[in-house]
Amino acid sequence: MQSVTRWNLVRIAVTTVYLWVGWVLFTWSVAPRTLALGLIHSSVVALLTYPVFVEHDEAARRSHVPRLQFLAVYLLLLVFQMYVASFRVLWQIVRGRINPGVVHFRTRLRSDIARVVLTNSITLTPGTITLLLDDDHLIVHWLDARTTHSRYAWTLVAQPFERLLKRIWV
Amino acid sequence: MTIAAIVFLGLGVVFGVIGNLGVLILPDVYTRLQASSTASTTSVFSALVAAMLTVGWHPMTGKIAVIALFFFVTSPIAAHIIARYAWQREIVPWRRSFAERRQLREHHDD
Amino acid sequence: MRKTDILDVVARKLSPYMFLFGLYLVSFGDTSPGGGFQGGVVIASGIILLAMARGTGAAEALFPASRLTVLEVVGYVVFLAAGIVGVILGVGFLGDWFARGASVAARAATVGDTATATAAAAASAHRFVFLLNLIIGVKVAAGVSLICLTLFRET
Amino acid sequence: MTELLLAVILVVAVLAMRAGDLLTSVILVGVMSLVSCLLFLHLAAPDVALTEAAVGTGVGSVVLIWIVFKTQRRVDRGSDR
Amino acid sequence: METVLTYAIWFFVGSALVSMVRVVIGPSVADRMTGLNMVSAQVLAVLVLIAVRDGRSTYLDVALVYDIFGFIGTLAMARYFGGRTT
Amino acid sequence: MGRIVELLAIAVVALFLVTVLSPAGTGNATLRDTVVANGVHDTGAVNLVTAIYLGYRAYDTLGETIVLLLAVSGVMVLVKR
Repeated sequence: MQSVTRWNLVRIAVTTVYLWVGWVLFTWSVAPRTLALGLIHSSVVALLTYPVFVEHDEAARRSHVPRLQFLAVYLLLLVFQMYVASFRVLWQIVRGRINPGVVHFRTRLRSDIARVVLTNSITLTPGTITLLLDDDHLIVHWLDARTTHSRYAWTLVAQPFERLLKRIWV
Repeated sequence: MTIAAIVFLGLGVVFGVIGNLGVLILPDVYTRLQASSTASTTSVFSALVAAMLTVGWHPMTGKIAVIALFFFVTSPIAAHIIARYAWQREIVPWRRSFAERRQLREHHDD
Repeated sequence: MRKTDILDVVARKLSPYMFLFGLYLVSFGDTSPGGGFQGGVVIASGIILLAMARGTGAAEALFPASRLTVLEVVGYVVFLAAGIVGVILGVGFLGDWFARGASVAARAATVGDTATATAAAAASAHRFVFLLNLIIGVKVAAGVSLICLTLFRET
Repeated sequence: MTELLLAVILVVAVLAMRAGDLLTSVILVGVMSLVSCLLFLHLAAPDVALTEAAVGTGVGSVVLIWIVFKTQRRVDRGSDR
Repeated sequence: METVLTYAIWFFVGSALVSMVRVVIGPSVADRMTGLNMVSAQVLAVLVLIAVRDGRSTYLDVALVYDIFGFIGTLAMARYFGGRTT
Repeated sequence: MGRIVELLAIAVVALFLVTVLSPAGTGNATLRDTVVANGVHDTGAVNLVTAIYLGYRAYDTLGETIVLLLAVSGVMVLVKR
């Protein structure tokens, strides 16, 4: 068997498993008919769309099998940070004391999905939204810009997330 | 369970009010997007969590969880897309004047 | 090394789930508010998402417009054929010809076992509705995505 | 609630007709379609709500956006960008 | 619990109405899109709360479709309003 | 003058919507009762809209698919030029 063929089979299998997990979560039933129907449907969809779900050069094992324990910790941290950030935005809006600014820094994460999750987390959490993600350059609008220095801004905005994300997805 | 649901609904109401207020009174697109993406997302997410707590262990739980997950992924991305649109259209961010900023910083240091 | 674009990654990871959800709506069309048309539009929205995020070229690499056209026309022909099969089997145009369950049910009804009869009839009818839903879903998905791909191709 | 939603739909539709800018009109039509989806669900018609959400909000606004994209932009009143 | 849910539904409907003010008055297109995004998010919450109040799990399909298409609408607007020369 | 006519038209539409769409009036319900009583048994679909759409009125659906086919071919002909 050619190695390309084997890699394609692995891609199809990975896509099928991910889609099937989504199906089971959504239908929330363990009736055998539903499960079988989900398996058929997810393999059909996987056959059609495996070239986009798993890119040809996206071969690192870690980017498909995240470390679940860190992921759970990360999600909890994210939701907690979201509430804290909302209270801070609330306070700033009520007081009317905002000092918006635009900062730029570079991220150190390597994989696509980790960068996207980082962007999402930055947009969700502490008074910041990502304006542009160009490869590893991030331009961030900050509601309470305490600095415009690139490295210091990275320390304040992105470092707590990156430390965990590096363990989850590389 | 019911108490927790009511608490989450209350949080949702508070953040909804603040998000609307922010979107109405803040000065420019980016700051309004801040209010929208942070406060409003938190508000709707709280409502979804409250719904999940209300139904308990039920076929609806999985569907609401999927909706919450989907919302959690797409809402920041929609905000990012709008912000990128504004940034690429060269809408200049609003800033405080230099004197006001210095005053603000001195106030911070106190 | 590719460059990371957030929209690209999101479209790649999210559109298969949209296809799956569309198939869910199509296949549970008889018990949930979905159905062929709605599920088909949701499937088409996955293709639209791909076309928006990565350009129509990338979407057409996966779903070529020629194949979608064929699917659209063949869907119509298959729907017609599903009706004509009913005529041939003697249950009328677009009648419920699925399985031999119907005749079995009729025979059981004469004996007096109405419960089995209704159950068998309902099961076969259920499968027939599922088949029609599937055909309509595929056809609508092909049609709507074809419209949007054609509109956005040159821009 | 039905009357409130109907009034909102009517007001938004009139605003969409009277808007000076076509982009504004498209966005207002999107809002109208969102609210009417809510109205249909409130009237216990999930089928119609689903179709409205799918066709009115999604494909309909995509086609409208294509149409606006194909036209020359002309702004009546002083809205920028 | 039902009364609480009903009040919450009313609150979110009113909140969506307030967000529409931003859609109507917003000076730039990006402002209007922000308002549209907020309206769609809040109506999503209303749909889920109605489904929970009535105990109909099929209403949740509507909510998910709604979520998908709100996202696609925003995406299409941002993608194709941006490319024009004013 | 134009403004007044416009307002009048809107008021008439609002009155129409409120009177027709108000849930109080049900009208003749024989067909509805028949479908509700026999739909599930006849077509095997729990969702009664699907029961009508694909069971009682499948011929109608065939026509709708022709409409979609025509729409697609119209768009392709118009845009390709």
